[in-house]
Amino acid sequence: MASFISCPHCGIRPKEEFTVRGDASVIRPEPDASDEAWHNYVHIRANPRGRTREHWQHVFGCRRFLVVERDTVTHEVYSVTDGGSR
Amino acid sequence: MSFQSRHPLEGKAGSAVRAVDHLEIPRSVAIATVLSRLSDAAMVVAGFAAAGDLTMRNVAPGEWLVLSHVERAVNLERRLAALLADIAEVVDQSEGRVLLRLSGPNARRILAKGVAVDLDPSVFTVGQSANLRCGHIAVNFARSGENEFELIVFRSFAESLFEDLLAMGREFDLSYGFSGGLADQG
Amino acid sequence: MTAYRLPEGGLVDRTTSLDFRFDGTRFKGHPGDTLASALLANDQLLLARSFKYHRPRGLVTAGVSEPNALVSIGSGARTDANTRATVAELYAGLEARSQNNWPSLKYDIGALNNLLSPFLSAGFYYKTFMWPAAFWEKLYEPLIRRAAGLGRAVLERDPESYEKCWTHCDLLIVGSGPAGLSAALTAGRAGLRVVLAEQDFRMGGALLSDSTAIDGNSASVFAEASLAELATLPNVTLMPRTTVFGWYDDNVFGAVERVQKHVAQPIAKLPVERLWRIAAKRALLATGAEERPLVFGGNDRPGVMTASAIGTYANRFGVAAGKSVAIFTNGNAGYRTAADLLRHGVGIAAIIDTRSDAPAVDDLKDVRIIKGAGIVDTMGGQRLGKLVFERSGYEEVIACDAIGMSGGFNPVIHLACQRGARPVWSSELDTFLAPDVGGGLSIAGAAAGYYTLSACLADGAEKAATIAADLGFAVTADEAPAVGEEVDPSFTTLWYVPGAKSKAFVDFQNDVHARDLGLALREGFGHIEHAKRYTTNGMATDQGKLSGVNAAGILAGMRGVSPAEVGITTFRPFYTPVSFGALAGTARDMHAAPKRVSPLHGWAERNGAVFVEAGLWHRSSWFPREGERTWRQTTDREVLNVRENVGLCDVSTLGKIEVFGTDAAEFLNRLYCNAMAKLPIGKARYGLMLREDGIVYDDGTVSRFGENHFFVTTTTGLAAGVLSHMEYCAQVLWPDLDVRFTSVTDQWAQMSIAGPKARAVVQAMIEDDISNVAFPYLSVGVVTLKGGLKARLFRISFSGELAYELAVPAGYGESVADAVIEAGRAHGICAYGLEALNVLRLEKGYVTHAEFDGRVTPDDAGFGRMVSAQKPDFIGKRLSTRYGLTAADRMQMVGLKPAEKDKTIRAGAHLLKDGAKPSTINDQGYVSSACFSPVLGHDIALAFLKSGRERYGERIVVWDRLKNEETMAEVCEPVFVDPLSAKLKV
Amino acid sequence: MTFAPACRYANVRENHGTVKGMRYSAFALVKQALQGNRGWTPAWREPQPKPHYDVIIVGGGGHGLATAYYLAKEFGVKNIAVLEKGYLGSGNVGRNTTIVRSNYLLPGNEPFYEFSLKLWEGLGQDLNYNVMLSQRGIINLFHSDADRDAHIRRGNAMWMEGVPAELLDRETLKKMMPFLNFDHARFPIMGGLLQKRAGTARHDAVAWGFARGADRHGVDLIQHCEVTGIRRENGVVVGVETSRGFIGCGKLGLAAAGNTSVVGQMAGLKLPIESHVLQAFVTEGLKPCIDHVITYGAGHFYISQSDKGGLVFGAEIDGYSSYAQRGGLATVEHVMEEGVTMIPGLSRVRVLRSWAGVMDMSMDGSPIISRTDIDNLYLNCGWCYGGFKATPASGFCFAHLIAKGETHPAARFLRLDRFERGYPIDEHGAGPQPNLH
Repeated sequence: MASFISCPHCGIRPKEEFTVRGDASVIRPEPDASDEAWHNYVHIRANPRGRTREHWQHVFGCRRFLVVERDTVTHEVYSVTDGGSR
Repeated sequence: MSFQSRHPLEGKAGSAVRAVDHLEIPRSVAIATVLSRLSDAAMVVAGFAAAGDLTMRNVAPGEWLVLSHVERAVNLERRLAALLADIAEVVDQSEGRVLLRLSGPNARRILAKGVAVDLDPSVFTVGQSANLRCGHIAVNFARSGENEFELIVFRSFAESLFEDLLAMGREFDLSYGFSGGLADQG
Repeated sequence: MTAYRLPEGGLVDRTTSLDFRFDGTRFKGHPGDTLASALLANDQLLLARSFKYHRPRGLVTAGVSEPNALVSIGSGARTDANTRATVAELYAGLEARSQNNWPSLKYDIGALNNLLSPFLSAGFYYKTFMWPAAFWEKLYEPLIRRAAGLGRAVLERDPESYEKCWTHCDLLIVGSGPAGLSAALTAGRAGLRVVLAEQDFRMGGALLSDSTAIDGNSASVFAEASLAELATLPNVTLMPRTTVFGWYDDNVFGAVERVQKHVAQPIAKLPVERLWRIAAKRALLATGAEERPLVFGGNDRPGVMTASAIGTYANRFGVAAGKSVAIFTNGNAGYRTAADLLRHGVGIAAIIDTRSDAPAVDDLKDVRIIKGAGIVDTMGGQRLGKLVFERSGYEEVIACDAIGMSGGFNPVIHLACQRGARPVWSSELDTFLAPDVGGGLSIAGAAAGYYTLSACLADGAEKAATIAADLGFAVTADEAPAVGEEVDPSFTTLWYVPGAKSKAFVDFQNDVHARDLGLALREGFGHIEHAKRYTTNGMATDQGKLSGVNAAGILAGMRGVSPAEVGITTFRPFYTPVSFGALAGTARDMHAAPKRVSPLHGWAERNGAVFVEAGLWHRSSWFPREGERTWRQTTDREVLNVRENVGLCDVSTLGKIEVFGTDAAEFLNRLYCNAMAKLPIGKARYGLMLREDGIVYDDGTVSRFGENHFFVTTTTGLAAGVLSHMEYCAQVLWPDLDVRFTSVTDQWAQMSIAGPKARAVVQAMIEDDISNVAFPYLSVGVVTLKGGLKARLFRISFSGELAYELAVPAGYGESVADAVIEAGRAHGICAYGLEALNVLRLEKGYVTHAEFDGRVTPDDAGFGRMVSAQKPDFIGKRLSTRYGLTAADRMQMVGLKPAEKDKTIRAGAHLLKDGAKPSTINDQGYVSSACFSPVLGHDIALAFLKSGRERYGERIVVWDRLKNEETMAEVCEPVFVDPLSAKLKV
Repeated sequence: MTFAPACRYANVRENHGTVKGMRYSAFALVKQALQGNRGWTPAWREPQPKPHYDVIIVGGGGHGLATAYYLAKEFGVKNIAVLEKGYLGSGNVGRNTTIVRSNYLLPGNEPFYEFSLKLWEGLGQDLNYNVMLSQRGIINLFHSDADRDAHIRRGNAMWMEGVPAELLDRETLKKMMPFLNFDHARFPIMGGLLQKRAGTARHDAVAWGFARGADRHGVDLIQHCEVTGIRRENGVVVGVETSRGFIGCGKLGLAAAGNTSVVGQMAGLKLPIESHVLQAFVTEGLKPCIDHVITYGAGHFYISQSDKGGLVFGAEIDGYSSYAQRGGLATVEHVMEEGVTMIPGLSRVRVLRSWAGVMDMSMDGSPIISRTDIDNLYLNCGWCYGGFKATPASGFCFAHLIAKGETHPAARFLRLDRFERGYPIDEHGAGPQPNLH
């Protein structure tokens, strides 16, 4: 992982100001979705070798959940966006 | 009955001699959190501007810390609530936050021991503020002058941050002491 | 003057003498010396014993790659073990001791291992010590362990301090030799923020020991002038004694500055070491190159060094490595060392050149030069006396007391290859170079394979200019300094000198010799990583700085392939070893983590509290009074007093969150598993929060102060976690909900006033009517304390008694708490702490995280009916219906009472059916919490028991094998006091 | 002078492909020593892959090699290959902190790890290879009442399985380990839980011992052979595409921890796994000073001293998914902070090297040894940071499953479908968020 994350609200900050919540590509299913959809949402992860999207919260800064798109091999960060602005 | 507010660093005697690098503990600062919908943020900022005399610290989208060094907490809360009625919530944090002011020629070097952001004045400018991490502790951090910085910390962490800052400043014989009058009487 | 100190020359201050000791013997050196140069000057060549064979060892290098000369410096708690004498800056009073020998460095019993070496071949321990099996633990392993390690760690509390710092720059230059200095000049003059880090105490790198002239002066004069100019530039920071040890993502470099490792008495206000995290837009490695040792028979005898080390000792420190020095070389660089020594008046025994076609050298006419030859053995006891060389089948012995090995060069590419980039083989330079690692980091000078001084100076300037231009700085071209006659650095690689008559070492410290590598290959460990792990080559404290490339070359030769195919083992941090202290900084002992202090801390102190760590918080645990000798006595008294009178407990540490918004009710309804939407204004409700997998996450109370204004509390331990979870839900899951919240944990001092007389005490404090009618159970509201202070009052209870939680702005907490105690004095009020709180809640069957341990469902804990079936959605709803989470044989919370009143039940004990044998299959559950109930006069417990709610009345064995206790207990409902909760509602 | 490369080693490669490994004994050692150690034969062959194997194991790390060994030795499977994309033992078995223990809390884990420890105790003899098991004991320190109760619960769970455990009080610990921070600790040490039979083993030797053992039983160990695809016919696995061509198989076992998701995806498996990075460290060699394995209870720090003298210690995972074998400086600092806090005297000890492994973090923090929905495809993954100690039992139970088609009793809870069915084995009670385990 990169040493810094460029928070869209706070600027460039060390990774230690953030905590990671996990895969941002899984979307919480509707309440009446299938059991499998719910199982997949909670337990199954694509875990790609390469580009991935994760939720990181800037806990020491703005406390916003951010979507960090990055590479799991090179640790390069491609983009950081606010996780609430879908 | 009459109740007194006690500063969490009360009892720290202060340095005998004030050094060029100094950590000031203002006794009483009114601080409030202002929360708004993201869509109302611009109106809130306009409201602050209209008030004219408020120090506001941008914390997050739709969230600010508002400071007053002259007003009492209840007054600040009341005034803000009136000013921002219907567009924001105001939460008094005056008792929950502690402000420390570090100044002096070595302030940057002292703070670089705890703060990861680049403190070069061209990068972190006078008047700029941010929530960030100082050592292990979360603070709201602001540059109030070329060589002057303000740190606002959660009350329960105040003693730890204070001790950390003194340790960071030991190399430069950092002095410290309270400023301002006694806290208001509620 | 000491025996081997040259009459003149060098950069040491000969006007001052420094006294120091090695193994108790007093020596003298000068400021500017390293411990190694000073010892060498005093003819103390024997410095250490090797790890495996305890062979006598002296210096091999004059720098960080030193594998042999490891000593302990300092004494007592200030001891630094395994310090390389070659980089230890000499100071007056320095005390050093040799390591890994017994009884003494000179006469070391361990040297017997050397005789046994045929039996101790690489990997021998994997093949033996297995018979008889019992001997391994009793005999073999203790023997192996006793032989472990070199230095001795004192493991006493370190009296020194350490600290950490951040710094930011446009360009970090690592290394202040010719390339680094010229880069710094170029970048500094262009206006970049430059940090120039140098591991040595004196900046200048190879310039300090290079005899080539620059601008007509010595190279060290050029270095001094350059540094003087850099010191005047405000945008340049010079950092001597600073080792950059690691390259991390985003061009963050870890570096350690030895602030006071070179002083006898450190100044208290300064750290001894300082960790720097250097965030650099760009970095330039100007880390130079290591000279390769040659692998030949007897190459470890004290007196055999790299030629460049011998040159450095002479040129920089004014010390002769010997009186009669032989040079063993496969290139031209060795001739320069010979010339330097001659100029210093040191005799050259011979130059032995492995090349038959070595070019003639004019200025060494009087020196015997033997071409096409190789050293096959050395002789001498603890100092070299003779060498044996072989040429065309003939051997000859030459007397000499030092050998300079010059085997070519290996660029120092460690940092560039720490993040996964594999070094690439250069067949042109016969060594490994760093690959292109991207724009953030460039390499200049010898580290990039430019071995001449002029090329290094030019390369440094050029690379810096490119970086400056990239970053948008204008660069003016400076005239390159004029460099005098230079050595052609070319060499003809020789990985291993054939015909060795004794061991030819590759890794000196770990005693890995060439044949070990052959054995590894023969046994199938020919992959470079296998060979390393099997022979331990490159695993010593120098991490293969000298041995890595040679091992690759030797293996390549043995396998009949190019070193490119063999590769080299992985470089990882740290470039050189870094102390725990430097990396830990100030975060140690009581400052290991921040301490959180309750606003009522001072009040608790005044009331005699004993405090306990609860996460980061310090909480009051019990309040002993005179005559009470144990915590139990105190706690029993506090509990009974709450049950009979009234008590005051600090609950300020609970997480407190203010929630606003038109959708606040809906938000909380989705957040908690029980219904929250219809909570009336002015009321509080217990709330249970699940994780998405249906397991209980946290519990707390939800209070409603307005249509769109709620106030929720969390447990102390999960305050931060719950806030984050709420933020996740609000920002990510349901961004369309109009809800906002902020933590006010620190804003409020909160005290629980509990007991039958609580109302009387609280009423005495406040203006508002809090009669049971006006303010019934679970009421909340804003009240006014007498005198006018606004406060919040919650009629909630964690004790089962009539209770109020009074919240006042934090600063007023102590003052108000004092007043409560005063007001309660007539009612017999006492302060009570966490211990009593725990007993009170257990008696009532209330749960904490001892019960909610992250594996428990609401139904397990008896809250099944609280989970809303009506709500379409809440966090955890869907997965809580999984088969395994609803199975009938799940462990359910029950109460336990000992069958005999005086028997103890302890938390952590497990449960067994009466008569059942202990086994994992027979395990029926466990005790989650237990205490002595002063009300009931016996122990009580909460436990989780398989199908527990069907088993009330059953007698069960409480099995605590750790304490060797078995107690018969009765399973009961998990409520011991006031099962109908009558006391809450009066 | 010319340098003739390796003429004296020329015999090395001649019959590398066929020669049968020799037995190690004291006699062999003496004999070889007297003959200049020239007669040692390769520890394993370097065979060419055959077109078809009855069982292929993907992954030549500890677990894959152990699986092959037990398949051949215990379950009589004859025609086995292990495919390794790098060199044998190049994964996490070569970069861990070498701790071996069976001090678990939950019934899903404790019997399995105890089975593993029992296998460890006879492993050197069984393999005829000294894996240097050192049963020096592990002590888990605790720092609060709640922490103590949790350790008592765990200790009693161990005893339920017949595994001895001891509760040590502060005074006992003070005598045993005076170097711990008893006087100025932010989180004071209250006591510890001791498992005497726990300890360490020489990690590389474990890989090599299993490799050599498997080879002696006829297993083909094929290095530098990367699996690039899994071929199915009619839904059934029939073989693997590799960097060295297609290799057919009857059954396919995946033991590619760290890369499980990548390999699993070749067969369309959707897995409850995230790959995380875990760092570990070693100091310069020191004379023996720490006798036990010690874990810090107020953080995540564990330390022991290797037989060579280096203090080997480690951390918690960096916390984000990564396939890069490197971690961040902040974690490094945090580990050292905890180390110095636990043992103040470490302050002046110097750390030599840090490294990082890629961990298969499962959603409940416990491993998976399981059949899959795809016929002939078996899965061994999710070891989190506990894989090393599990090596023998993992191999044994996986071999049992592959050979017999049924789960070994010790691994009966480690099923892949436990998440859907609601039977997580959540040792830390952290829920389905891998970075919290």
